[in-house]
Amino acid sequence: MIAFIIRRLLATIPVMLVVAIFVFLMLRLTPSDPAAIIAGDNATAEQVADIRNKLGLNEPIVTQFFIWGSKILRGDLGESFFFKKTVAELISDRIEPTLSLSLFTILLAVMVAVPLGVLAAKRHGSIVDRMVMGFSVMGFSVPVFVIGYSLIYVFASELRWFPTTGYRRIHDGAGPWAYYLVLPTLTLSVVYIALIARMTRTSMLEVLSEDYVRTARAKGQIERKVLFRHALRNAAVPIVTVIGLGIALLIGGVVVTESVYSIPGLGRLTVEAVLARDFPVIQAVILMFSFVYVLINLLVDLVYSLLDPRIRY
Amino acid sequence: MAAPVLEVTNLTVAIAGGGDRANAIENVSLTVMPGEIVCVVGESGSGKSVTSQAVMALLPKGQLRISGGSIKLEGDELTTKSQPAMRAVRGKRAAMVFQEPMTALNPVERCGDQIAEVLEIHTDLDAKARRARVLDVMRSVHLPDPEQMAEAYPHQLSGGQRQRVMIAMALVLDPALLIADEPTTALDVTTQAQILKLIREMQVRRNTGVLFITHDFGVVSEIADRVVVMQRGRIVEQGTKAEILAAPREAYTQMLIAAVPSLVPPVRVPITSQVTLETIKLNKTYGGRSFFKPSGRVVKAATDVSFQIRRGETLGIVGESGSGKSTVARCIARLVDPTSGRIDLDDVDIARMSERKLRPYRRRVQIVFQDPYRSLNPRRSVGQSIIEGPMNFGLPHGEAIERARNLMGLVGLSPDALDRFPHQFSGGQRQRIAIARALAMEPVLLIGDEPVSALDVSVQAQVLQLLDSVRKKFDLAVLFITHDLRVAAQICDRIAVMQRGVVVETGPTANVFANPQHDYTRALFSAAPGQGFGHRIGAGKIDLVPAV
Amino acid sequence: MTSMWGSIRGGALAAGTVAAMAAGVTSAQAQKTLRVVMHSDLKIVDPIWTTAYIVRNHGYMVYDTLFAQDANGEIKPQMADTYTVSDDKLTHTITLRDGLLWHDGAPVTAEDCAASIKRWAARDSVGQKLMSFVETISASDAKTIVIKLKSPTGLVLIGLGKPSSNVPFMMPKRVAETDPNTQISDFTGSGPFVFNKDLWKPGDKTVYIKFDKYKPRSEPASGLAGGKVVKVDRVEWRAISDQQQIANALLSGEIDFVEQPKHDLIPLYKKDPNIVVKDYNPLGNQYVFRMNWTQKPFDNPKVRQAIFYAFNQKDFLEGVIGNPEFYKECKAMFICGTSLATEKGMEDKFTSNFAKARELLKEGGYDGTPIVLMQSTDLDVLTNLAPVGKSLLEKAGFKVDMQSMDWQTLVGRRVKKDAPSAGGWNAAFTSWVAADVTNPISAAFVNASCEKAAWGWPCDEALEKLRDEFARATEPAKQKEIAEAVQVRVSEVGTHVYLGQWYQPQVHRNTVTNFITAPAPVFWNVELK
Amino acid sequence: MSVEPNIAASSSPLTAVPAARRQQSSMARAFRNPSVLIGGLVIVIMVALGAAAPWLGTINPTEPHTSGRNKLPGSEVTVRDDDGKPVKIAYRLGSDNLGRDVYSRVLYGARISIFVGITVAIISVIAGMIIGLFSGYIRWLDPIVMRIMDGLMAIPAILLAIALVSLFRAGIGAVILAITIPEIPRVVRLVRSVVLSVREEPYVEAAITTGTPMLKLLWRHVLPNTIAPMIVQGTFICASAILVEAILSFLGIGIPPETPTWGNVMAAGKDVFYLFPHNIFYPGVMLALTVLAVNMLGDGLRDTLDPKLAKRV
Repeated sequence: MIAFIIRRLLATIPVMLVVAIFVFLMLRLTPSDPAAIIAGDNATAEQVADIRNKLGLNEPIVTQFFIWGSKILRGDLGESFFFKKTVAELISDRIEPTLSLSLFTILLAVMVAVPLGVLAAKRHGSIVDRMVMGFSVMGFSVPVFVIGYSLIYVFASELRWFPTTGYRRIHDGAGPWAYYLVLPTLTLSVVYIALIARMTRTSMLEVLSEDYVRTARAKGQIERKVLFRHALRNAAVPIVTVIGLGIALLIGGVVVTESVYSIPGLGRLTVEAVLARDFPVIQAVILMFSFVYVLINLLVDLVYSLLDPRIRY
Repeated sequence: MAAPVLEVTNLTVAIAGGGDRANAIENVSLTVMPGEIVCVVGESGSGKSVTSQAVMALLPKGQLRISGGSIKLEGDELTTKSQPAMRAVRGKRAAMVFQEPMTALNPVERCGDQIAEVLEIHTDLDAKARRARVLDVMRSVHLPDPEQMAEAYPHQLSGGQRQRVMIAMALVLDPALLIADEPTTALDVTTQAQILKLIREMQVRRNTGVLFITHDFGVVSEIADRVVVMQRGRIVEQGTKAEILAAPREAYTQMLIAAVPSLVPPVRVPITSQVTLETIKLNKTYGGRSFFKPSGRVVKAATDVSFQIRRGETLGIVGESGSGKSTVARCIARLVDPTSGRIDLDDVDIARMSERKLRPYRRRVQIVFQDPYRSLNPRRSVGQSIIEGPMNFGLPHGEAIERARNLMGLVGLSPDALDRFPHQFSGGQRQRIAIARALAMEPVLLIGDEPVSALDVSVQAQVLQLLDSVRKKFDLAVLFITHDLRVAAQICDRIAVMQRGVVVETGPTANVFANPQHDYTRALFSAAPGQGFGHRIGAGKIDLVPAV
Repeated sequence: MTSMWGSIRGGALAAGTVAAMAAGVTSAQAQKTLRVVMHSDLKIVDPIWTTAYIVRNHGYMVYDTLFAQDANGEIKPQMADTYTVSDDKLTHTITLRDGLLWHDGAPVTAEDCAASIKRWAARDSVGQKLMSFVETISASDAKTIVIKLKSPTGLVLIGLGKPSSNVPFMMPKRVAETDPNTQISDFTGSGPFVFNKDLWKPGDKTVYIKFDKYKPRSEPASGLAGGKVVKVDRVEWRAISDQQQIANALLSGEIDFVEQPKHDLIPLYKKDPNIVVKDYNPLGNQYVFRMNWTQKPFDNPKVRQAIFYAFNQKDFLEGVIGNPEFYKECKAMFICGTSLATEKGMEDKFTSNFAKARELLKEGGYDGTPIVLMQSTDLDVLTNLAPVGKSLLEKAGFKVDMQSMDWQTLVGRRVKKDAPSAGGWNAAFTSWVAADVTNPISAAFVNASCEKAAWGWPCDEALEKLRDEFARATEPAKQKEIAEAVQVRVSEVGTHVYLGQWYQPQVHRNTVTNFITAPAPVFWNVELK
Repeated sequence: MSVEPNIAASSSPLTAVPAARRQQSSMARAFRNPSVLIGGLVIVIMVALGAAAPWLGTINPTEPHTSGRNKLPGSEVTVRDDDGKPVKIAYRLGSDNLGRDVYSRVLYGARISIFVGITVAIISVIAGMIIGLFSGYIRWLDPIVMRIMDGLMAIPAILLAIALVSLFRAGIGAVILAITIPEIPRVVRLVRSVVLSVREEPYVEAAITTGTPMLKLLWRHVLPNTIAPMIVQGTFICASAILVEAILSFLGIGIPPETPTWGNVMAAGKDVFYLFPHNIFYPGVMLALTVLAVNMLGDGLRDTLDPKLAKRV
């Protein structure tokens, strides 16, 4: 197992290398010039050139890449072009809200979606199934921000049950922290409930036609246990896959949700960094998200082996 | 006379929404007495499995439903029982063993727990008592080291062991009726023999009534007390084993029995023509490390395989699953690249040739695959499939069509059928088309990779005869891969027996069958069910019938 | 867990929960915190290095100035105790007040201030002009700053009392000696608030703590001048970018004050009796259309002049601001309501006289090549200018290629002198705080010094000569006369086209009182109930 | 495992129906599926609305009317045309903050949104298909291509899109490119998995032994198997592209705001949502309906064309 983890971690190297090269080239080959932006409104051409020099943007691209790469390898993410802070500081400031929101969302989504999916599969073709599937397609189809605004309109603005915007850090108290996350979590989880419920249903339907489910019935097992003891565990691998995928996809929704609710998380940091052409921040954030994606994949693989004894590493 | 365990009367199962026919089975009546094994035998689509599922009330919901008749288990009517009431019957009074032990066992649960589950459902035993009963029943089905086996997951067991677990699970509560649905079909012949013996033993010891579903007359002759023959959802004929096998009354039964090849090979003249194919120390290993896949385990699929095939000769490679026989065939067809060794085709070594250089030689080796449903591109007409090869080698379209028409006639199909698509043909017809496609290339070597294994026994005989006749007509060298000793006995001039990638014995078919040298060969032959049963192919009872 | 849910449910029942909860948090700390949403997030913290208004506002929190403009537009001493000018008008002497301290406890010295003036002058346009008159700036003792001039100028006070970007903020010498082209990394000031670097979370909030040892002047606060008495413990700038969300937060009491509410939302605010809508910056702002002199077709004065005829101010003001309460058409370049305001040279312009514009285009030889008009899409008060402009330009016979981009891209692109097809540009809109453009020196767009001029690079010797004269003029009447000449010259050569004044009201909850009317939002004197 | 013999012996009468028969009539059956019918119908209506926009009583959707800003639905204003003559404008669905007619913008918006969706779907499917076919078939190419695809997949799609759009000049081309690039690796993986399974099919091996050259082989025997999953995948990509386009516009980094797209109409209206909800409501409904329809179409097609696809998200 340990050997597997080490091997998998090693296997992330080429993936991360591709990510690094791609992101680096993408930033360097675009027409935008951070130096001009940094130099400000009334800067002269010499000032811009000077800043370019200081940022190392005049070096050949390959040199720039290696300088950056070797710093990354030493754990140095560099310093933001704009904020007078290191990238590591910026990220660590922003990580808590994003993590909280993502965690809440995944928890809620799994807790709601898996039972829904099982129910739909059990009542395949019934009105319940149709409703779950209908909700699921709707969940995919309504943009996150429309859901967000609707929720704010109803629950924050009209009913005044929840705050409209903002975020409270957990060390200011778990109560406010959770309270402020209710609406964003609901907003973001709709699409994941849709995704996971749908996958649960599909996977369950497939498993329910398997021979061992027939065997279980042939033993005289009651239907509930057939569903949960035999079917769900076997159906779990694709469900876990989609949850893992969901976590990876979450960041897209997080960007929008954080904008709608003014949550100072990584999603907004990225958008701001992109708008400001803050190369070190963009590179670091994208690299970090990619690494998280790879790690989640690894984690998902490990969970597979817990769920399915046939999978051994 | 004791009361029957199972009494099925005029059972009819309707297919929802119709289909080819309104009912999956119609007016089926049969009985199983205590301590009796009743074999239900029939080809695919005969309704034999539906009968067994109906008894257990396990018919697929919404697709099939009982529309008439009665099923009585120990005098207790089942068709009117609710599902909860049926749950009390299933597993306790009637149990079932399925065909595929890998998929019939829950892959994520330990074997012991799966057996114990039956006890959990139907008894009040505590965990300890359950455990004792589980080990007990596991011991009784001769599972080695039951303590360890109980902790194992299904995938850690061999196919035979898994089927023993299934049987243990079925028998743990001593049901009155055991339904075995093709329980040995997925197993190798040596394992099959052991399982059949086990079922016999358990059944005798516990006086269980067994309803045994099978398509294999060898198995029937081995195990049955009475035989029920089914065709297209109806019972054709039933009687004692002796009556049915020795003196079938109905033409269909007669045909079925006649189509079973004999295990006794006919006498064949040794062939001494020139050597078409010679393999020398052919090796194929799979896996191994690479940069992207650092964990590869090395599997030796074929080791030092050497043999010759002469013009007009059929060499059979027999062996159980995993013996490497298909790997050898695929190496020779260059569908996989051999790891080392020579493949001399008319004295040219094609083993390591690049794809470009190989191209002219491709046409000389053609292959017919096992699965008739997958060996033709479903989106292309039969004609397009046949002419593709010749046209690849420059034959003009018109001539290629002409050749295809001739070949269609030769394989017993109407030349006008060239425009049709594969789905419009039956399995046997598709194998004929596949043979025509191979012949269109004018090969010198024809490889048959289990070409009749997926076919019903009646069709199988026809295809075998066709293969034999084209061998003669075109003076082909034929490499015939099979796991079926009966088929091998009838069609091969010489056979090579493979075990775990190694050829353990080669020789003229008659010699090998009569006087096997290697231990494995002997074990293999003695395991074949129904030793004395069967007929010679081409013994005159069946003719090639143009089927279109 | 139980208590958490309990509190949420309980809160859900009571109206105005959020305010209650927030109040709970603050009262626990027994502090008065003013929660503010500024027009943007604070990312850069060097007010000398950038002209960004948010950084200027940050500067007013953290730093102090030698002089400051009061409510009547007059320059008053702030850190300065006394200010004397020698009879030959060449030696200016400033002494510092007693008891001024840096946030780290060290006393403010004249050396600190001299270094700060030099750094500011290296970046600021007025400062640069001023430095062309200056011989030396030095500290004669710990409290006395001496500025020696080569020739007399009125720019010393105009510069040191400059109310808006760049404001000559005073910094400790060690900070002020930072290269003007590099951002500072030490944020010690002597202003009424201390910048808490640890609590600064770009994208979330910026926190200022009251500086207990600040010595305010004794006179009452007036404009940016007077006593900077801090009456709250803490000011938090919250970063919320979405105007709808800002509105929600203010209405529900999560925040107290909004610097730049969207004009379209003012009716929403006005409906709520707890909200005060008021403009604390009476001069307002001025919209500007800037042409690129270095590229066809705006290298031709006729074509530039055509714009004055094609445009009318109302369409722009109405298109962006909408509510006439918050805009004013004004043909005076140096802002209506100031001493230099005049309509001279502009009488027949801003009338959307398309026929006249077409005629001028023809004379100017415009060949129909589309002009690249840059539109910034992420600044509310600018976004709508370009579509309106495009519509008017097309009616005047221009072909327009409107290219949309975010503000940062626009800022990056507008300094490029390349051909429009190669990543350059022809025209763009922007807005100035009126206080920045009230005279020909500080109005950066009147600078016509070719290469050295601001983006657009107008090049006109006559104009430069006028500006020079203005810098030397010390009499108001003379200054007015020169300013009129400048405006007439601009109407002829077309350095830029100004599009009227608009006002940015602030909104706050009625618990906030005594907010100061000034060209920049400042948070001393504010009381929080 | 020992499954060699008796493939056909898995003996329910229903499974005996040859797989190929289903394939032949699948297109015809697809059009009888209610999801396909309803989804298709809505899409046809949307396309028709977009195409017929000029004849449906619309006015120039980009022309500002500064005196008609932020009008509620049903308002009428009088503006002056180029020659100074008064003209009446009826804002059926209200106007935005530049006095542009929301009704016209929403109808014209259908054009852009659907165009973006379909274009992204076609480009990513075709590009993914070509890469996937060769990657799946040519063994030495596969690991290289897949590492690159893994790297691309690891970058969160929406961040990649945000970065690409804002770094290049904003425009419809950049948006399409930015949405397409993250979709390609997903298509490649799908195609590749189909290729890997199809290349094991005996009829493909038969074609190899009859000497069929690679390109012909891919074209004749492999490619057709990817068509059904690609049509299904294409519809899902189309739906997600329409959503992502709206999200990008919403974040203010999409197609230039002047261009009438549903996302742009919503972005223009999001700040005044409370006072003038029509800005979000009408385009939001149109967007959700369209995406819903495309998703329903995809679901229906998948159920009829490629039931196995449900497993892969």
